[in-house]
Amino acid sequence: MARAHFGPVPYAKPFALELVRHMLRIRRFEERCAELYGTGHIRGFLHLYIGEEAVATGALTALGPEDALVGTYREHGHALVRGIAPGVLMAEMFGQREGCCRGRGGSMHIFDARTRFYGGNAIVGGGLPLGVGLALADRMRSLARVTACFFGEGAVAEGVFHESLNLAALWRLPVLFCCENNLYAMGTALARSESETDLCAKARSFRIPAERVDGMDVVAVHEATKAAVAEVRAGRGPRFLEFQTYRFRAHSMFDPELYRAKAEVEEWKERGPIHTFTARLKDQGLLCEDEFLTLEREVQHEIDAAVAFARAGTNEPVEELTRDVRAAEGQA
Amino acid sequence: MARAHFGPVPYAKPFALELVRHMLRIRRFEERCAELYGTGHIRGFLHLYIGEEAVATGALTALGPEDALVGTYREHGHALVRGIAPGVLMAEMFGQREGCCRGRGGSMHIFDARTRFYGGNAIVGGGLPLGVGLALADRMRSLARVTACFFGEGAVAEGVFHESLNLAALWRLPVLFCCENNLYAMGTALARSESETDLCAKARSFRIPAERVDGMDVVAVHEATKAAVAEVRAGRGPRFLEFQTYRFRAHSMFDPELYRAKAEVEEWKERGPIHTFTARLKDQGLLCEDEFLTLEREVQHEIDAAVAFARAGTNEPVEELTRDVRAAEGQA
Amino acid sequence: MSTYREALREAHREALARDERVFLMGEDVGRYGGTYAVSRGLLEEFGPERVRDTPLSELAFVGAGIGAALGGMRPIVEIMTVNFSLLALDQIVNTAALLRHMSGGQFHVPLVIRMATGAGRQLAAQHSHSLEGWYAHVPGLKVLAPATVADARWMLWPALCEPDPVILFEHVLLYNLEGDPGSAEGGSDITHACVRRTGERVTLIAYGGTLGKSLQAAEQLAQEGVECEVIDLRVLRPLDEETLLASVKKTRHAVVVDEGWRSGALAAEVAARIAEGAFYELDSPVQRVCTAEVPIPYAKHLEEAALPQVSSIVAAVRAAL
Amino acid sequence: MSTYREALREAHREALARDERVFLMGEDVGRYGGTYAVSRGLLEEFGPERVRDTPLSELAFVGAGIGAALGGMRPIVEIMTVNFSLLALDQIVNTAALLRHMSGGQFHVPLVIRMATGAGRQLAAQHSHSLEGWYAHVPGLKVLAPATVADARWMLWPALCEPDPVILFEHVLLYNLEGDPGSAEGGSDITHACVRRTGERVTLIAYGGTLGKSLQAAEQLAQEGVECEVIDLRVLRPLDEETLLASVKKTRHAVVVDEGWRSGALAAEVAARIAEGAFYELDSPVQRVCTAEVPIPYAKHLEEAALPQVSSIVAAVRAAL
Ligand SMILES: Cc1ncc(C[n+]2csc(CCOP(=O)(O)OP(=O)(O)O)c2C)c(N)n1
Ligand SMILES: Cc1ncc(C[n+]2csc(CCOP(=O)(O)OP(=O)(O)O)c2C)c(N)n1
Ligand SMILES: [Mg+2]
Ligand SMILES: [Mg+2]
Repeated sequence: MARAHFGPVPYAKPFALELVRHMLRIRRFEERCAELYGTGHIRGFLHLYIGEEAVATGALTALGPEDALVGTYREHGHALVRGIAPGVLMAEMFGQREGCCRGRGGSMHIFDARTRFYGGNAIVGGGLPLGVGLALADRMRSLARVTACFFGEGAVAEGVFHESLNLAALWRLPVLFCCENNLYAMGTALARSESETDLCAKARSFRIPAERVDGMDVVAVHEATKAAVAEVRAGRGPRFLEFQTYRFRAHSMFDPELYRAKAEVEEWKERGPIHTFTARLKDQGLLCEDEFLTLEREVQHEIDAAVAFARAGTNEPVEELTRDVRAAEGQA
Repeated sequence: MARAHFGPVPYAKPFALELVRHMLRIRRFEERCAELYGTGHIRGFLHLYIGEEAVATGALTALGPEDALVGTYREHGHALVRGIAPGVLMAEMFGQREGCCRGRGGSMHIFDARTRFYGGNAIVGGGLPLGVGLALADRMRSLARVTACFFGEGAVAEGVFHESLNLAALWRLPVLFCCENNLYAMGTALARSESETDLCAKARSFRIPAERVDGMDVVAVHEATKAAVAEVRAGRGPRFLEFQTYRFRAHSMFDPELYRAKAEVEEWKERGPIHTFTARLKDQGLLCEDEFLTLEREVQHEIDAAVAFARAGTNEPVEELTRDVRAAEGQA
Repeated sequence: MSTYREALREAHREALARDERVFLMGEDVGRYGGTYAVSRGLLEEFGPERVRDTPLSELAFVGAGIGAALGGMRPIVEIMTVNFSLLALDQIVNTAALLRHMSGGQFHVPLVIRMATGAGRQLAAQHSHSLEGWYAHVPGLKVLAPATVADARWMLWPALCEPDPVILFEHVLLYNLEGDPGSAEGGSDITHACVRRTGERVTLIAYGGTLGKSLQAAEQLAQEGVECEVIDLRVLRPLDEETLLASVKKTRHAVVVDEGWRSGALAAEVAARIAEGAFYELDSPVQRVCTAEVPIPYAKHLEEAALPQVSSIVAAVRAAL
Repeated sequence: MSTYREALREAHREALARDERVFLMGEDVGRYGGTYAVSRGLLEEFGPERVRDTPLSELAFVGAGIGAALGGMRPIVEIMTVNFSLLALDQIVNTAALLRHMSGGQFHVPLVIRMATGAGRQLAAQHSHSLEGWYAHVPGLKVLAPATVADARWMLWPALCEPDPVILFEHVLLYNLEGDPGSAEGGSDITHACVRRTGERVTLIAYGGTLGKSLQAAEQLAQEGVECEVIDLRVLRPLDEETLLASVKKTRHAVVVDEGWRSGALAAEVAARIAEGAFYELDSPVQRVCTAEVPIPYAKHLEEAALPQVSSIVAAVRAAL
């Protein structure tokens, strides 16, 4: 387990609090999701991001609104930080017409055109070439935009990883590859799936500059991403970031977690991104307990409102089943 | 273009002459194939190995009869060195029942069970996981056999390369990866297909020991392969060899060669594996002109006989069309 | 009594114990215990060489299974679901299925590939495909679809005894099915379709995930006096045309139920065969009950509306009569 | 007059000149001039950004095409042949075809994928697939099969105007076909099948590589007084059922010709549709002339025996009557 070396938080209070709010919102949103799975309001596969909040939070806050995002099936956190309304997101998980995808997608397929959030992909590695293509389009259209493409360390073994990184590097495309290394792909530990477990070395074998980042430290994530985004935006080709992180919960709601020790999970929880960051802020005098409790309450209200919105949602009429398979006559 | 640094030939005369004979046999066999393509006796795709003879010759003579071989669609040379009779090979190219595959396969699909020659694969990279699987079987069966898996540098961009090398390295399987780097994949030069053109560096990124070898020098090929085979056979996991070579002819019979300069081809021809090797042998007094001419004549006769065998071949009866799709009743 | 899942596990245990050439390989078959818990406990029993976890690399580990089969082993390769098998199709179609023929009979590939298939668990568009029909299109493959606990228990061993590749589809909704595995020591027949219910009025043809719904529909129709003969295809390639035609010639009406999208699903082939082979005996057009031509949506009511249901089967039977 | 190849090239030239969002990407489309020489000269005319050679990585460059389409471009992705498209199927099926639906209509993928298909050039088992029927099974895709020089010339632009993915199949034996491209400024219709020859006695249905053989068979049969109506499907998904049924209801006999393997080829769907929609008008079972259930062998006489031929079409027509 990587050691924590938390330095001082270099941000002004408003931004620091924004980071806390993002992380808390993800945490509380997903805790609620787990409950709602228990009650049957959410179904299908549900992959929680709990424990990994610093990654989406630190990284996405380093992007501009014009940039694009490609995620995985573990993407609630990214969706929230990117600005998809919690209610709309929750309604999607409820399978309702008020959801961002009219209930078509569910937890694994969150999309949002307004924020250039391109999913939500349930095929491991499936988003990688998509990110390359989005970046190719930007390059051909001379737009100084960045595409941030997220994937787990498990995806690194897939052939599509190899093909995609090569294309991006060969064509010097503005993609930022963001590998969320939470050590396990379902039950398979990294060392049982890669002959070379140094993922940055793998990225460098495509001549892509790569950096390992403590994914439990939102500051480290944000700073590394900011620097990488600047490089990518300046046209210096793709960059690769490996965020070392950990998921505190099971892979999905069906996982008996036979493959890891409880003690390992507990050890990582000590480095939980929210409590360590808030502790630092308190140490630095950027946050007091009252402020934190207010924040907690606000987030709680937000989530309550999101759930209420979802509960009040409606079913897409079954007559609409076959809409949006292809464009309707005259539609673009 | 890599420079030639030919050292002295460290072999006794019989083996040295065997190497010449192998290379000459490939050359003359394929020259005849090209003619027979012109006359319509051979059809479909025909990929010539002319110029690359030192690779198959040097490498395959370093394998034992118990070892396995996986090739590509450019595999006549490998088939001949491995010991498939030229007549049976030619009959296959003629599409006749006397061919090694009863005329089912043709030039791109040569197979031979007796010599453990597993093809003959027309999907670029398609043989790589096959080689890994053969090696896995040997490991599980505790057989000290090596699987040599050949592929072009073009295959390196395919996802299956990445997945296969990782599996082989992760499981420390007895595979020898033999990359025939002839600089072009059809019309695509290496630098236009790989962000990292050092293929050994790519192999090393899987923690596979890798070595670059002058593929125009049969001695260098043989020595490097011998050493690598010993490592692999000893159970030290996979090895990767990059043979730098060049094809003197077009990619296939349909290629107008718009993508490379005549001068480049001529330059490489100066390093042709047959004339440079025979020159060295003559210099060292291991070969005289008369011996060479005798050898030429013998090979010529062999090829003539092969063509005669193929010409005398017969058609598989059309009633047999659907045999060998699956085992017949009771067949294994 | 056992579940379909336990029956599969028992079949694996039998095969691993019986033949040392047999091994199981796939993503998370070992330490995780199998995505659908089919292989839970087998790692402990047979060790990591024979219950082999693979990295996420469907194309290579399926190809390695082919190579291992060529090299003298009898691999069972688990692809987590048919959805991910698209990544491995090249090796399955271009190597496994063709090798015996291309090599003029010199080589063959005794490989079993298992995968989960189907929808019904709200897993949405990328996790709900039913592509059995694609595999059933490919010469060189044999394709099985166990729909009962007994078939889950007894199809694996004969599949492993085949000298050529066999694809085995397990519908995701069947794993918890309870039933009597019975006993069939040499393994069950993997050549024929099976009449699961006899009837005179109409032939209902189903497989895998749609068999249960078809039997339910038959039950319901029986209460109205409509006796359906229900055929479980079991073997999707090659199709057991004889059993199909014998039934249809008797009932003169046929309904094919298939979870594939309507256009070009296996049901099209079944319907075409019936229309060819029993043209003069048919009293009405063959009806097809298939999945709507839409990616499977997440929302429960939409997913249900997309898939064949008991009610749509009943309606099709009524339309056929 | 021009060849099918030149017509395709002209169609690309038109598209590249007309819309700067259009670009062509694939293996050896640039410097090599295209495997089938379709794009020869386009690199020189439009430059390497818009006529873009890719490494051998079918999955990623098809996926990149999808991404580029999402990003505002109008890519034409050439997959050398359908045989290699198996490596890219995951992106085509799981992303391109599903994205509009999964995203609730927020995103769509205006992408054209072209590929060569079919057998007949002695390229043997791995290079001779005809998998049009697989693609025609997938909701979200539109599938075209130009079988004439005019369609080669005029289908590309309307395909590029579709907001959703279009797959375009070019049969390898057509590239040298000569014909009149005609003129169709807005591009040709890509919705309907086309009656290529009218006749009263029997309906012959073909597409792509089998159209020519079907027309030859019709010619031969005409000399015996049997007038065939020959329909070119052109659009393989969605099928133009109306045109098919109108013809069959007139002729009361149908023969479907398809280079796919018999079991589960597109012909099965066509036959099933006809048997459903014209059951009471059919005077004999729909005949299917398909490829034998065997990997395509290299030897010429075996390859010919495996594929639909004029003689087998003629025989099927006779059997239908
Ligand atoms: C191609 C493919 N293979 C297998 C799966 C099943 N699966 C879903 S998530 C997962 C693990 C992925 O691990 P990783 O990439 O590390 O992401 P994480 O879940 O840890 O965030 C697997 C095997 C899949 N969805 N897609
Ligand atoms: C998967 C796949 N894509 C494309 C092709 C078409 N193709 C045949 S050979 C070839 C070039 C391969 O180059 P390389 O691997 O360097 O081998 P070489 O021909 O140079 O020996 C291509 C693109 C193919 N056969 N398979
Ligand atoms: Mg992970
Ligand atoms: Mg090459």
